[in-house]
Amino acid sequence: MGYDPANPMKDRITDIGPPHYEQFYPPVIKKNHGKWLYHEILAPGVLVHVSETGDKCYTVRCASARLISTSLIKDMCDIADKYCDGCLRFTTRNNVEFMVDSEEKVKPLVDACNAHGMLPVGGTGASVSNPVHTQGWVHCHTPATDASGVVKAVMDELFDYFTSMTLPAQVRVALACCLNMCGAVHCSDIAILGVHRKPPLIDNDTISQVCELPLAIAACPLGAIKPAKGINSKGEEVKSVTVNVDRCMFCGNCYTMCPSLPLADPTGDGIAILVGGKISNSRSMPKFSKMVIPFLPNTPPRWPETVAAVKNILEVYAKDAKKYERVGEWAERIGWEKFFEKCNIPFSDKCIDDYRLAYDTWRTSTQFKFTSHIK
Amino acid sequence: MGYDPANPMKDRITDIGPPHYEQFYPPVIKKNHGKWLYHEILAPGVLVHVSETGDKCYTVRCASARLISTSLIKDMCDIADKYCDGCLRFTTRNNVEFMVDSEEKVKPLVDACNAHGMLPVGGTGASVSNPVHTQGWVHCHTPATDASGVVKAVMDELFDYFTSMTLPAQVRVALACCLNMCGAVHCSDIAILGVHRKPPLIDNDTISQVCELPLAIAACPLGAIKPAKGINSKGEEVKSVTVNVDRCMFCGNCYTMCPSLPLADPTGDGIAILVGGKISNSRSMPKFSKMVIPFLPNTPPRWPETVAAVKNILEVYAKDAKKYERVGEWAERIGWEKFFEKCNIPFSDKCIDDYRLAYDTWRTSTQFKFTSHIK
Amino acid sequence: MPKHDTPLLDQLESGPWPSFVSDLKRQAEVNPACWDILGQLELSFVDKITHWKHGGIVGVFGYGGGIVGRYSDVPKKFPGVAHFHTVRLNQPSSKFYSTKILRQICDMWERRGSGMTNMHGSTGDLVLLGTFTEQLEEIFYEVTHDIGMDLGGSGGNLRTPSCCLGKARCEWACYDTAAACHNITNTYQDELHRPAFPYKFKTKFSGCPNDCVASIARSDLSVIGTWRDDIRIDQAAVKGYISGEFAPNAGAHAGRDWGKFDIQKEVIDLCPTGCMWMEGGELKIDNAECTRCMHCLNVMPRALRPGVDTGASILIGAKAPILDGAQMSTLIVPFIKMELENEFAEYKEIIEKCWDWWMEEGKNRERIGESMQRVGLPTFLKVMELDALPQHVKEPRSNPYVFWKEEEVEGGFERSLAEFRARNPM
Amino acid sequence: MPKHDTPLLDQLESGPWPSFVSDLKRQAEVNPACWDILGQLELSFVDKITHWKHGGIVGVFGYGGGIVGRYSDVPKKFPGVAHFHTVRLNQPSSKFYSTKILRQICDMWERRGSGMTNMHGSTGDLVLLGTFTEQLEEIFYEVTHDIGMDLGGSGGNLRTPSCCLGKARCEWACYDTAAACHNITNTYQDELHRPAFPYKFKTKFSGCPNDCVASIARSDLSVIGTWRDDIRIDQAAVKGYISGEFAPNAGAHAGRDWGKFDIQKEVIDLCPTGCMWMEGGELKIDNAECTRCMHCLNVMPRALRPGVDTGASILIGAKAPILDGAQMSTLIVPFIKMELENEFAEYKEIIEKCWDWWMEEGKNRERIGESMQRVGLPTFLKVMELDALPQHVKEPRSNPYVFWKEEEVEGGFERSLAEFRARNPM
Ligand code: SRM
Ligand code: SRM
Ligand code: SRM
Ligand code: SRM
Ligand code: SF4
Ligand code: SF4
Ligand code: SF4
Ligand code: SF4
Ligand code: SF4
Ligand code: SF4
Ligand code: SF4
Ligand code: SF4
Repeated sequence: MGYDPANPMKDRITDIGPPHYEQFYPPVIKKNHGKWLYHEILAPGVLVHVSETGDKCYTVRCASARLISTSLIKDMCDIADKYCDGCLRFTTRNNVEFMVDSEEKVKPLVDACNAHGMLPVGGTGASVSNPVHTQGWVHCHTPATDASGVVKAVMDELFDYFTSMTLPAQVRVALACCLNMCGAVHCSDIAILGVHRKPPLIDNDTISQVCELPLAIAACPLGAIKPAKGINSKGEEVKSVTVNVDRCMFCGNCYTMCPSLPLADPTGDGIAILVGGKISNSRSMPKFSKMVIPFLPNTPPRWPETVAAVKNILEVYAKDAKKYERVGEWAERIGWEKFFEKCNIPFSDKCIDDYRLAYDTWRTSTQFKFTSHIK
Repeated sequence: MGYDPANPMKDRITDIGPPHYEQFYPPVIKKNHGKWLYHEILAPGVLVHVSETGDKCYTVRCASARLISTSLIKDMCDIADKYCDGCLRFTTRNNVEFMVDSEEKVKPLVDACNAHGMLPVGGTGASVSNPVHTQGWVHCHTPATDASGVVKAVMDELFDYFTSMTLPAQVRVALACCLNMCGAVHCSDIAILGVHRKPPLIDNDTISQVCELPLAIAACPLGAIKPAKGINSKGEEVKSVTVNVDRCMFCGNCYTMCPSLPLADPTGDGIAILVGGKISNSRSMPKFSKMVIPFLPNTPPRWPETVAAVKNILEVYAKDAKKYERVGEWAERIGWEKFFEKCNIPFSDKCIDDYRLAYDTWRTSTQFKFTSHIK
Repeated sequence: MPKHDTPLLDQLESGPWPSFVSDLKRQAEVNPACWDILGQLELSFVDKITHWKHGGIVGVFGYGGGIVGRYSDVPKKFPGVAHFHTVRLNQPSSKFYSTKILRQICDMWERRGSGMTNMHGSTGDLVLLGTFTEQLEEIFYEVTHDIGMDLGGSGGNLRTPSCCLGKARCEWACYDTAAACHNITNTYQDELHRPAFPYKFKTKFSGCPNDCVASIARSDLSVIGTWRDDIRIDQAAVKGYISGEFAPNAGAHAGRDWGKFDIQKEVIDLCPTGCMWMEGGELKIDNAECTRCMHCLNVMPRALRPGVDTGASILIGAKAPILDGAQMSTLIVPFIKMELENEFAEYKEIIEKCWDWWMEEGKNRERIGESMQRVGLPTFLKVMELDALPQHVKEPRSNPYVFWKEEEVEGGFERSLAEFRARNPM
Repeated sequence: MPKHDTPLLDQLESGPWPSFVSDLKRQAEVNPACWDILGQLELSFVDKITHWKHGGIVGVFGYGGGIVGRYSDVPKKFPGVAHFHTVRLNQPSSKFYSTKILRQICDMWERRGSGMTNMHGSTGDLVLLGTFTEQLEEIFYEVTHDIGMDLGGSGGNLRTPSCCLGKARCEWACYDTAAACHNITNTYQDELHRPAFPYKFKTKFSGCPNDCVASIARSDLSVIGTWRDDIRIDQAAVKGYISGEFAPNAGAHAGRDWGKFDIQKEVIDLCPTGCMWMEGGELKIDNAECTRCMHCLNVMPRALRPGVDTGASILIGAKAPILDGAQMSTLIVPFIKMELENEFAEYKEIIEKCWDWWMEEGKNRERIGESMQRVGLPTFLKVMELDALPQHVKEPRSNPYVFWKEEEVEGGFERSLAEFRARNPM
């Protein structure tokens, strides 16, 4: 009975894969699978999907911090048991969704969510839905900032945009705590990115033991790392590397390959803001996010500079953009020079691409708008 | 009197620069310099510019082969003396322009041009003006095709588009006889480009004498050329190079640096067609031409394949594009897949970029049109 | 374990957004290790730096992934998180759950882990956050035997596939994303559990070009639903939108007064191809010009529906910026059928071709998108045995640098110097 | 020299476009060398290959350029073109001529050259095509003494500048392109005649964004007229266009019936910034949003004119594809004044800054645009002592790879391992 360390292979089960999804479908979903005709958003966070059978599926969407406890999951289960035949789901943006099959079941369900206190209803339509984010200081070894803390601070401030649908279009906010960008930062309307700004510190006390030096050297996309002798704290000469700091772009790939080359630093690390990315193919093709603020300091617990920067961009956009226009579509229509002017963001040369495909971003035209930037 | 070889420095004059332009202005131009209010195209090749003084300048534009004789220039002078107070000019596209200051002087001038036989009137407005072109076999050492011959063959066929204004917009045709692209090929509505397709032939009989091998090696952008021993026709071993033919893209830069590395070849050389470039900033930003036909053979004296390809593209465009739409603007509006379909041009993988900025041209979207290309 | 002072974190208990700090404190009553999570995180807030050590290779017997090892660099202070390994459980398609299975997972995790989770990880796994090495086999045993789940991916292998809602609850699904995700995940259990690839490989299934699982940005092989016939139009419903009977965009903009719905401004003028117009009170679409961007369907879901000849477009190569900059997936196969009937055979032929080539040609830690860039798109298409199509690119090349192959050039590359010089003396 | 059979070339004597073959035959009566031009060209038509040898360095004393040496590889067959050097004469601004000077040039060229020319070369020179080495000094003497002209550029130097018509005959000229071209050409005679640069350097002057001298595509330093105040509108003339009194686009489309002029469709909807609208029968422009693309002025020249605070935008770096692919010039200085009064001082400061840096940093045969790409735009802007502006780019960077400088980062790059490990033990 149970796992036997003495005999690990005993009736071992492997490669069964995920459980079959269908067993988890609420009855109304199972019955109307593939038969849906249209949907409507009845209120922020409340959707109805109408089937050709005439059946309806009402969905109530609630925010979650994503970093959640089993106790909170059990609370969700209690609600699902009470109102939703014991079924629930999570969205691709980490919201939780409760589904019922008739209108009168909606209000009690919504009330229960609101009553809970940790399950605000919203995130549909022209709103700011749940930010896709990452581990940060809660679990990862390479972060340049925290994840859950920054998201909490930002969403406390943007909360009304989660529970309403007043924006020109959906605004996808994402955070990644380092350039690895686990998640959606590279294609989000507003992205918060943890960035390092100091080259790797070379730990000569450990590097020759814990690192495959050739791998560390090969890891650098810019060839900034070269083999060299180093002196450890005992004063002994050891096989090590040097980093050409002028060629370093702080990507952190060397640290990923070699624990003795940490980049993280309390003052060097912080946050960059990127905007204008999108994923959907609706109207315009998918777009990458563009860097508009290269650095803001790490200021726990509430990162006021980052919160203010995100809110400012969101609200200038909300005022200025046309209906259906995503942040990136708006910026391209008015021109990026106007984006910086309207958002009152000083333009930094750091925002000018100087990497591999840079030339394609240079302005090879006389078409430009005169803005406050031009003295 | 005159140049004295015995004494070359005798009253030598240098660095006087070009003669002052003003002395060549027709009176009406001189008088109304900077005072022009507007212009009108009265007929193909006939313009009037109206000044705030009320004066008018009538311009008659005639084609020229650009490769022209002093006798023909003197004919132009005769016309200018007779009708234009001895003034004339050439345009940036190598047309010749005669100017008069009153309407009644226009018809006799036009008649004189037509009577001459080598001075067809046209090239204004929504026309095909004079193709910008280069030297070809008449004067250059690196051509992959001829220039004047191809242009003559193409323009004989497009002549009516020079003498009329029936196109959706101006169509700029250009030719360059090799990848050096002396001229406008990289930004023209329809471009004819001479291309080599065979790697340099290594002349071991001369290379060690006439070439700076290190320069030849350095000339290759792809590092395809490496130092190596070679055997000359006498069977002797000489300092030479090898070419990694798989890395060669036939740019010809090695030949520019080293006469012993010729690329030119009767069957290897030919013509590529590029389209959709523009220079003006009108409406859309300037655009590069895009390669749509990677190769057509050299078929003197009249290059029928090239003539047909150019005419086909021009006429499909003329039928399908909207008023004011340049070729590139049209292709982008309908989508390049539709361009190939409508022009009935088979799509070649050669038209897919695989050089330095290639990724930016890949289609990173589900937005596409179904065309005959998709089986 | 003792409670630590967390004055900084405590400030994150206020405010309307759900507080992970309050949640952690509550869970600490069940799993005291949470006090140490809070304690170490507080220390990171003070130091402005992570306190997790680099890497750590741990796992369960016979699997090369599914567990991410993690150790504290201050274990004495925070013994409860001295080990803090992540367990990635492969989520069910579209992340539907019964309360029964969730409760089983929770009970197990309270006994054997920190009690903290990510619902879900960015790739899509159900992430169990924080346990000790000695628990890993126990967890694996219980998960597979009692809960009926399995581990997800990590390392150089097929990562846990994921999908959007699809036909379960969306009218636009052009194929059954959940079925595809489930079938394919199970077909490739070995590729998922036993790293044999140069680097990670992700695949995500979206039912339509809205791409609700972000596959075009976040998967090496993106499967995005589309159709090749005509958009279905219900003209009566069109009138319903025009008259104001139906809310545009299904009410997605209800929070602000945007004025009366204007089909010209809000639909026809925003169509990227300009292929729509009104005629005699009816909405017309020139479907041959439509790029199926979804905008008009999004705005008028009751009036417009995808065609009936549905399938998916295959795009390849998305990834985050490390190392050459981020890539989105590139259109490689414009249209395939995605059917459970044939076990998604067309898809599997494509993914296996990718893997065969990439395992041969891909460099260590090179994503397939990077390999594609290195060899060039034309070469990759040859590998995939596909004809080059204008649909593969946004525009043709603007540089003239074509790499002709010897067999493509009349007479080949070999030339006689003697002949050349006979004609063209030096 | 004997006449050669030219059956292939003869086929180019028919057809409506002016025939250079007929022209050559006619000139052969004056300059028999033309028979050899025809003969060798016929041979190239037969062989499908050039018969000119590579290069050949010839020139006139004291100049490093202006002559392009050329020798036949079949001189015995065609002695008349055994030497066939090109002489580049620096054309006058905007290529206006008196018949007097043209006749002088022709007479000289019939005596001392082939009698064949290019009116003009792609860079802008008046190109005299084909003469012998021994003639070069004679030609130079006559040109400078009797004709009052000078040689243009070739080699690694300032190439012959050129310009559009400008104020001479165009209502849109925002500065005096002819004056600028002339003044600047004369100021830099030494840079033009004595190669001291890593590679060629071209500058071209267009009076407005229509760019009739193609400067954005074909010059290392492009000067393109623009304005920074408001477009001047004559509302009466606007009505004239609407009523059909005036032909749109000055009649440029008169050859086809495009239907009645529609200001909405033909002007307002084609404005790239959408900054125009009709209001009470009047055309309105939000000039702050206008990017001065010229379209509306082009279509309604009688109604719309550039503002009165005019000058030029400076763009840098255009070139043909060798080696990294073609480049267009990049906007570097959004607006400068271009005035003869101060001898175009602002322009000269810019071009000299470019040269000083490029002569230092530029590699052999590296155009300044390539140098810019190599060092990156931000670095180039520092060199030019310019603030980075959003106008310099179409869009901000999408990759996160910022090269921070040590002085920009609090605490600099030097860190103490001991301190680090005290906080974060290994
Ligand atoms: C539930 C979810 C799918 C899932 O399997 O979990 C989902 C569900 C729906 N999406 Fe989505 N989308 C979901 C993530 C996404 C994503 C992915 C992401 O955000 O990471 C995208 C791409 C985002 C982007 O473009 O950057 C996405 C882009 C869309 C769009 C395109 C919007 C646009 O104009 O660009 C639509 C169409 C619309 O909203 O009109 C759409 C429409 C819908 C519809 C209306 C589809 C339907 O008929 O039911 C669903 C309700 C929309 C709503 O919430 O207002 N969904 N949708 C995801 C909810 C996330 C959340 O909790 O907020
Ligand atoms: C004479 C010339 C300037 C010169 O100094 O020689 C000239 C003269 C005029 N150009 Fe030009 N352009 C001249 C070369 C160019 C070039 C350069 C080139 O072709 O290499 C361009 C850029 C071409 C491109 O964009 O690829 C050029 C793009 C324009 C445009 C923009 C058209 C567009 O919509 O893109 C206009 C505006 C228009 O035509 O409405 C324009 C307008 C004009 C006007 C109407 C300006 C005026 O008010 O007088 C002149 C008569 C136009 C006509 O010919 O119909 N001119 N024009 C050149 C005549 C060349 C020829 O013989 O055909
Ligand atoms: C847990 C998770 C973030 C999260 O909070 O959800 C995660 C966490 C890590 N990712 Fe990730 N990635 C996670 C989804 C992603 C995604 C998003 C996605 O899959 O949709 C991406 C961007 C898409 C992509 O794959 O490019 C992503 C791009 C990376 C990269 C950059 C890869 C690249 O080619 O650019 C790295 C670096 C690496 O692989 O060495 C990385 C590396 C890592 C490592 C293993 C750190 C490292 O240097 O080895 C992180 C472990 C953190 C920890 O200790 O828990 N992670 N990573 C996500 C996986 C959970 C799950 O299985 O569901
Ligand atoms: C004569 C002319 C073509 C014509 O028929 O008009 C010409 C002819 C030559 N060009 Fe050019 N270029 C001529 C204008 C151009 C232009 C157009 C322009 O200046 O507006 C360009 C494109 C713009 C540019 O500069 O990039 C041009 C780009 C080149 C290049 C490529 C340079 C590059 O950086 O990509 C080369 C190759 C080289 O420099 O080695 C080149 C090289 C040459 C050489 C010297 C051949 C060589 O390999 O050295 C040609 C001599 C041909 C001959 O024997 O007569 N020529 N060349 C043009 C000069 C006449 C004049 O002075 O007015
Ligand atoms: S983004 Fe970076 S720091 Fe954050 S979880 Fe991913 S790898 Fe770790
Ligand atoms: S951080 Fe990146 S760029 Fe810097 S040394 Fe490491 S690998 Fe190279
Ligand atoms: S394009 Fe090439 S072949 Fe033609 S003139 Fe220029 S350099 Fe010579
Ligand atoms: S032609 Fe170009 S690519 Fe080929 S060897 Fe010569 S320089 Fe290299
Ligand atoms: S991707 Fe399409 S099918 Fe899937 S949930 Fe989103 S809208 Fe529906
Ligand atoms: S799907 Fe997009 S492209 Fe097709 S008709 Fe609708 S809006 Fe136009
Ligand atoms: S560039 Fe502008 S100013 Fe110069 S001729 Fe052309 S239209 Fe006139
Ligand atoms: S110049 Fe161009 S941008 Fe400005 S108003 Fe006219 S059309 Fe619009």
